[in-house]
Amino acid sequence: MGGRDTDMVLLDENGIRCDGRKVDEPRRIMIKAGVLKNANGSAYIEFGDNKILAGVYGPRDVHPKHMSNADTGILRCRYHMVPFSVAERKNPAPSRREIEISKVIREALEPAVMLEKFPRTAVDVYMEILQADGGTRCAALDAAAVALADAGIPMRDMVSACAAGKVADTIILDVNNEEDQAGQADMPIAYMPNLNQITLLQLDGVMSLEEYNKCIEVGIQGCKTVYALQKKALAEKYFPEEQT
Amino acid sequence: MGGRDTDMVLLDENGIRCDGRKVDEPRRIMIKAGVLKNANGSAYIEFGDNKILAGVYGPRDVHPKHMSNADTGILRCRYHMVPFSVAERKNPAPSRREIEISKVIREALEPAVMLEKFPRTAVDVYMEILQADGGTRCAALDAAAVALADAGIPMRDMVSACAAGKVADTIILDVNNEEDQAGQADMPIAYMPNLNQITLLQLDGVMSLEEYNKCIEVGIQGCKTVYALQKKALAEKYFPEEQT
Amino acid sequence: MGGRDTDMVLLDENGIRCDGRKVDEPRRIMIKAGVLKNANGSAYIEFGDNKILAGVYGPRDVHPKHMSNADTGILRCRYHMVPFSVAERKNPAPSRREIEISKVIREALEPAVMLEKFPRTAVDVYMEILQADGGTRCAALDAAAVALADAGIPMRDMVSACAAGKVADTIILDVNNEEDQAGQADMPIAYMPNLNQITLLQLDGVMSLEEYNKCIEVGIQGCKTVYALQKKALAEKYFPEEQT
Amino acid sequence: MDDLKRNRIIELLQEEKRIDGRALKEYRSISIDVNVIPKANGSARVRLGDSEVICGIKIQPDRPFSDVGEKGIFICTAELLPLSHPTVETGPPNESVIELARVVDRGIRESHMIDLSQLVIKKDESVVGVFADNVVLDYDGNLFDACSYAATSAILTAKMPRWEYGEAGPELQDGLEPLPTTTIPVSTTMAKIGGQIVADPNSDEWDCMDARITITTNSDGDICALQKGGRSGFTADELATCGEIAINSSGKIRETLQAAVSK
Amino acid sequence: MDDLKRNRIIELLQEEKRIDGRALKEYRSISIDVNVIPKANGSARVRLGDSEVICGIKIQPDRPFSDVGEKGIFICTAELLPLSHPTVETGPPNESVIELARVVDRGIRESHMIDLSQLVIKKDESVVGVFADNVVLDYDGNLFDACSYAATSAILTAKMPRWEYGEAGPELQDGLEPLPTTTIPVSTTMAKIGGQIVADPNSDEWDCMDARITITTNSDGDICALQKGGRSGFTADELATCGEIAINSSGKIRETLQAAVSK
Amino acid sequence: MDDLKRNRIIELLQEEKRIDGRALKEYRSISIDVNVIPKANGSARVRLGDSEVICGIKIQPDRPFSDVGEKGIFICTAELLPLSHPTVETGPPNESVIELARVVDRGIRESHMIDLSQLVIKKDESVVGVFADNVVLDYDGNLFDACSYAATSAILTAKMPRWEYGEAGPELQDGLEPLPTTTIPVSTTMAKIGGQIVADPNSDEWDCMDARITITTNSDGDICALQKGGRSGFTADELATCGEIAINSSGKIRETLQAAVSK
Repeated sequence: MGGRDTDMVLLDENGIRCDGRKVDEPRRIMIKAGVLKNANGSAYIEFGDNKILAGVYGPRDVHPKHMSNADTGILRCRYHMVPFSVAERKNPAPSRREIEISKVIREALEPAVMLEKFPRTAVDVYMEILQADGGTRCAALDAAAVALADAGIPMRDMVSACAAGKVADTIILDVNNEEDQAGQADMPIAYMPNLNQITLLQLDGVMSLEEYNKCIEVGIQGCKTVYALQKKALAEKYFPEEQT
Repeated sequence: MGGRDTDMVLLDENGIRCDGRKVDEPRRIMIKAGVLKNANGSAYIEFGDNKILAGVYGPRDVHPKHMSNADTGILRCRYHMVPFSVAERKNPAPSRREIEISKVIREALEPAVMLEKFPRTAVDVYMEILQADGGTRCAALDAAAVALADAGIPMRDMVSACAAGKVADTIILDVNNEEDQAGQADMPIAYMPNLNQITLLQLDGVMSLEEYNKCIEVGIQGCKTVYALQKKALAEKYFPEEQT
Repeated sequence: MGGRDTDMVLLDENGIRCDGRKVDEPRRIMIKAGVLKNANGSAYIEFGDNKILAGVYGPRDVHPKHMSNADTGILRCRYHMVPFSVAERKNPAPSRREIEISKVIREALEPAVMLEKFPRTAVDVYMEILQADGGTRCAALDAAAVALADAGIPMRDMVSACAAGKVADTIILDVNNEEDQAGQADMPIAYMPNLNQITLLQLDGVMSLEEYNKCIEVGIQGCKTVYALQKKALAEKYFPEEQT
Repeated sequence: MDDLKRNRIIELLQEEKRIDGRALKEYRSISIDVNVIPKANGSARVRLGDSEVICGIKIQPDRPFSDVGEKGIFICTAELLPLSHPTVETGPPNESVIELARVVDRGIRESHMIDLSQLVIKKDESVVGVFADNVVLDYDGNLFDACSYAATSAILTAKMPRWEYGEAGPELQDGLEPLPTTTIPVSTTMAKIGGQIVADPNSDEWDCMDARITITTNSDGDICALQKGGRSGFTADELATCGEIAINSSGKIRETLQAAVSK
Repeated sequence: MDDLKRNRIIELLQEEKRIDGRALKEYRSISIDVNVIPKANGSARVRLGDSEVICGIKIQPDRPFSDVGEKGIFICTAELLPLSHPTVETGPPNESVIELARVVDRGIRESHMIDLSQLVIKKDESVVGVFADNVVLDYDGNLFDACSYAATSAILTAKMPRWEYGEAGPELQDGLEPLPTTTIPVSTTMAKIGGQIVADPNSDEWDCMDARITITTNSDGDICALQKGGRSGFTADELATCGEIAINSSGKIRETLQAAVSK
Repeated sequence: MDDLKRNRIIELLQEEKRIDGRALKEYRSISIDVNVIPKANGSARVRLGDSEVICGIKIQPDRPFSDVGEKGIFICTAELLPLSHPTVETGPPNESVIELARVVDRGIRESHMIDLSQLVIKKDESVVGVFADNVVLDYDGNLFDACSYAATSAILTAKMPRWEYGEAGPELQDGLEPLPTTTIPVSTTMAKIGGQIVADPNSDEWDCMDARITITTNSDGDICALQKGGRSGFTADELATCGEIAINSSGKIRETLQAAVSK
C-alpha cells in the first residue's frame, strides 16, 4: 500500500467513502454468462469500472504431452491486461505481476474444479482485463468461475472473490483504485461459499491481528454478495424464463 | 509512402527519372545462378544497387517432426537483412517487417513449387539482403526463384518480381529508393509468366482504380523482363557453351 | 588488456607486486569439498577475493532426449555470476561472456571426465561466482574439478587452473583484478597434472614468442600448486583423520 | 476443415451461392459501439458477423523517430486473445498476426487519416504518440476488416489531451480535442475460392480460400493500400474485379462507420 | 514424493508429530552470517534447517520511477541456483520463483523497513537504488522465510555510499552510512497438511502440503503482508490460528535477526 | 563425419599428408575483394579455400561506455547465415558462434589495431562507434581466420565520416578519412589431429580434430591474443610449435592483406 500523503478524504464523518459508498458496500457489479461464440464457456463482468472478459476452453488435449498428468486434468490460467486497460499503455509481454496473479487465481480455482474427472487433459481459463480500476484479480476470478460453470466443467463449489481493506483505520469492503493507492491495506479474498474455504488470500498493508480477522470476516460477506450475482448470471443464461 | 516535401525532381519535363531512367525502364539487373558451394541451389542478384544472395536447401527432413505435413512438402522462407545492408546498422534480431516479407514471399513462391512431390519434407529458402536500395523484396524473390530452380526443385513456372509505382502522377516501372521515399505509390508484384498468375501484390500509396489497373499492367511487363534474365542466368550455368 | 595509464606501481624495484606478492606467488587459495547437501558433489573455493561455489549433478537423464548421445555421456557446464558478485550489479540473463567461458571450461574438463562410461546421460556442472576478483574462470574450474571428484564421477586426471600474465614487462603468476585491468597480458591456463595436457588456454595482451613459452611454463607451475590444494580438499573430506 | 464442408462451399460457389446465404459481394452485418472503454482516450467494439474486436486508443507524449522530428507517431497493433478461438496460442505473435497488424496499420497510415504534422509538441524533442491496439475477442474470419473498422471508429471518436512543452518536458494542459483527421479509410477483403471472388470471407471460407486481397480505399474513392495473401495467385482480370468490389463496397461501409461515430 | 512418505508424514501429524521430530509450531534452527560478500554493500547468508540462501545488496544511483520522484528504489529478487536442487532448471524464472521473489519483496516493502524518502539524491532526477538479490544455494523447503531473513539481515548491515548531485549527475562522496530503516519485518510461513497447521515446512512437508500461508509482521507486532498459496483452502478459523502463530513466532525470530546483525 | 573419412584423414596425417594435398603448415588460398558493399563505410569479401565471408563496417556516433568516456567503441560480430551450411539454424547464436565472434573481436581489439582514443567526438558524451559485422556465406572450416581477415581488410579500407559536437549533439561534417590504425593483426588457427599439428583446418579436418588453437599476432611479430578450443589438450611442446607456426605464417598472410587493400 502506498500510504501516500493525499488530500483525498477516504472516509468522511458520516462513514461515507470517496465514491459515495458505505464501509460494507461493494461497487456496482454486473455479470453476464455466455458472451462469446467460440469459447466453451465465457463470462463478462463489470465490477465498478473494471471491465473483464473470461473465456474457458477444455477439457482438451495438452501439447506438449509431457505437460499432461495421467492421474488428473490440469488447470491453466492466464490473467492478462490488454494494452489500453490501464492509465499508461501496457507493454503486451506478460509482466511478473501478471504471472503471479495468474498463479494465485489458478490456486484459488483448483479446489473447486473436479479436474480428477478428466485425466490427461487441460482446462484453460483466459481472463482479459479490458479496463482496470482496482480489484481486477477478484473480479477476474469471479468471471472465470462463472465461465467455468458456463463451459459445463463439473465443480464442487462456486468461487467468489472480493477484497476487504482498511482506510482511515476502518475495515471496509471492496477497495477501489483510489483506496488502493491512498489507503492503509488491501486484502483480496476468494471463497468457496458452500465448502466455506478461503482459496485466495493476499494482503498489502499494515493491520493488527484483530483487524486481520475482521477483514477476513468482512471479505467473506462480500464474497457471498458476489456469489448471489454469479448464480443469477448463470440462471439468466440457462433459465431466462425464470428471471423477471 | 512518405509523400514528403522534397526538392528532388522525380520526373523531369522529358519524362526522365531522378536516376536517368525512362518511366518504363527497370534498373540494371544482373543474376548469377549457382554461386554457393554448400547450398543445394543458389543465386546472386544485383538489381540496381540491391545486392542479394539466395540459397536453397531441401527437400529435407523437418525438425521438429510435428511441423511436417504427411500430404505435402512445406516451403519455408527467410528474408533477412544483414547488419550492414542499410543506412543505419540493423539489429540482428528479425524485425516484424522481415517476418511479414518472409511470409508474402513464401506465398508468392508456393504456387510455383511442386511441394506435393515431397511429402513430410521441407524446402528452405534463405534470402540475404547484403545491400538494400529499394525493392528488396522483389529482387530477393527473383533470386530465390532462380535458386529453387538451381536446386533442381520441380516447378510449375518461374516466379518473376518487379515493382511498379507512381511518381509525379505518372505510373512508372521499378521504384528505386528515392522514388520510394519521395514518390506517391509503390506496388511490388510477383508474377508467374506462363501461368499468368500474380502471386504477390502489395501497395503503399494513393492511386485511382484506373491507375491501379495500369500499375498491374506495367508491373507485369517488368516481371517479363526479369523472367528473361532469370532464364538467361540458369542457361549460363547449365548450358554455358550456348551463351555468347 | 586495457594497458591503461595508471599511477599504480604494478611491480616495485624489489619485484613486489601491488598486493605484496612475489612474481611467482599465487594469491591465498582455500578449497573445501562437499559443502552442499542436495548436489551430488560440490566444492567452495576462495582464490584471493574470488568466492565461488561449484555443484555437480549426474550422471542423470537428459531432457529433451535428442540432446543425449547413445555412445557417451555429455558434460554440461554453466559459469554464472550472481547479481551482487561484481562492482556494478549484473543483469541475471546470461551474457555472451558467460556463455563463452562456460564453453571453454567444459572443453577444459572434458578430457578429464570418463564420460564414455555413462552413455545417454549428462553430468551437469554449475559454477556460481559469488564474489569476483579477477581470474574467476580459473578458480571456477578448480572448484568444478573438485566437485566432479566429490560427486564420484570417474576421472582420468584432476584439472587445475591458474593464470599467468605480464606486468611491467615481467611474467607473473596469478593475475589479480588490478593487474588484469592495468597490466600487459593475462593468460588463463588449465592443466591436467598427471597427463601433462593443457586443456584451457586463452590470452589477452601482447607478448613475444619467448614470453609466451615462459608464461605457459609459469602457469603450469601455478596449476601444480593448485593441484596440491585440490587433493588436500578432497582428502580433508574423505580422510579427515589423516589431516592435521 | 473437413473435405466435406470444403467441397460443399466450393459447390455452392459454382452456383454463386455462399454457405451462409450471402451474395458473393455481400458483407456480413457490421455493428459498431464506440466509447466502450471510457478510461481509454478512444475505443470502439466492432462485430463483423461473429468476429468481434475492441480497439482502444492511448495518446501520450513520446520521443519522435530520429528522422521525422516534425511528425507525431501512430502505431496500430492487433492481437488475437486466446479466448477468441481454440487454436490461438499465447506467446509472441506468429507471422499471421504480425501480418494482420501491419496490414491494418498500413491501411490507416497510407490513407494519411491522422494528420501527424499536427501532433508535434516540440519539433525534434517531443511529439504526440497515438497507439491503436486491437484485441480480437471472437474469431469468425476476416479480421483485416474488423480490426480496421474498430481502429478507424476509435480514432474518429478519440479525445486527445493537450500538452505544452515546458521546463520539465511536455506538460499536460486542460481540455481535450478530437484527433486531427483528413479521411476515412475503409478496408475491404476479398477471397478467391474455387475460381469465385467473394467479399468478407467468414472463417469457413477463410479456411478453404485459394488467395485473398485486402484493399483499403480513402474517402475520395482512391485506393491507398493493398495486400495479397494466400498460397495461390490472381489474374490481372480478377484483380480488376477485386478493385471494383473494393471501391463499390467501401462507400456503404464508410457510411456505417460515420453513423456509428456520430451516435 | 512417494505415497509411503506422504502417508507417514500425515499419520505422524495426526499424532501432532512431525517427520523431523519438531513440534507443530516449531521452527528449524536459523543460522545467520552477515558480511559474507565483503565487496557487496551488504550481505548475509542464512541457513534455515538445510535451506541455504545468500542475499547480496547493491546500492547505486538510479533514475526514479516516473510517478514517485521523491522516493528511492528498493527491489528484492530471488533466484534458485541450479546447484540448489536437482529439479531446478536454468533459464527464465518459472511462476513459483516469480511468486517467491515478489512475496519476499512485498513483505519487506509493505513493512516500510527502508525509509525510501531518505534515498533521494535530487528530486525527480536521481535517487538511490537498493537491490537485494537472494540466491538459493541449497533447498530444503520454506524459501519464503529463508530469503526474507537473508534480505532483512543484509539490509540491516549494509553500508550505503553517499552521492551529491553535481554537474555531471550524482557524484560519489566519501564515507558510508547505514541504510535508514524503521522496522524489522519477519516472515513466517505455515502449511496445512492433513488438517494440521505446521510452521516452517521443510521440503518433505512442502511436497505434500494442501495449502500454505506466509505472513509478515513488523516490529510493532502488526501484520504487514501475507500470501496464501497451494491448491487447497483455509477456513477462517485456520487463518486465525495462522495469524496467531505468525505473531507468536516472529518475536523470537526477530531477536535472532537482531543478534546476528549486531555481532 | 563417417569413420571411414576420419580414419583416412588420420592415416594420411601419419605420413604428414593432408586430405586436400596440402603440407601440414600450409594455408589454403586466400582471396580478398574490398569495397564489395559500397554503401557500407567499409567492406571486404574473403574466400579462404571454400569458406566465404563478407564483413561490412558501419560507423556512427554512439554514447561512450560509462567507464571509458575518452575512447571510441569497436564491436566485431560474426554470424553464420543459414545458407552457408545445411546444419546452421536460424535464431539466437549458439555457443560456437558466440565464441567465434568473441575470438575474432578480441584478436583485433587486443592488437589495438584501431586507435580508439582518436574516435572521441566529445569526451564522456559522444564517441564514434565502429561496427564490423561478419556474415558467413559458405562454410568450409576455419572461420576464425576467414572472419578475422575480412574484418581487418574492411577496417583498413573503411572511410570514416567526421562529426563535430554541436548544440543538438554530434553533427555530420563534410569529408571522409581512413580509420586511425596502428597495426595489422593476423589470426592463425592450428588443429591437432591424431597427434599432428596442421594449419588452417578445412571443414573435414575441423570435424575430426582433437583440439585447436587460434593465435593472433601483430605487425611487430608479437602474439596479442589466443584461444584454445576442442575436447582435448595440448602439451607445452605442442603449444610452442603452434606459436612458431603462427609467427611464421602470419608474415605472408599480412602481406596478402596489405596487397588486397592497396588495390
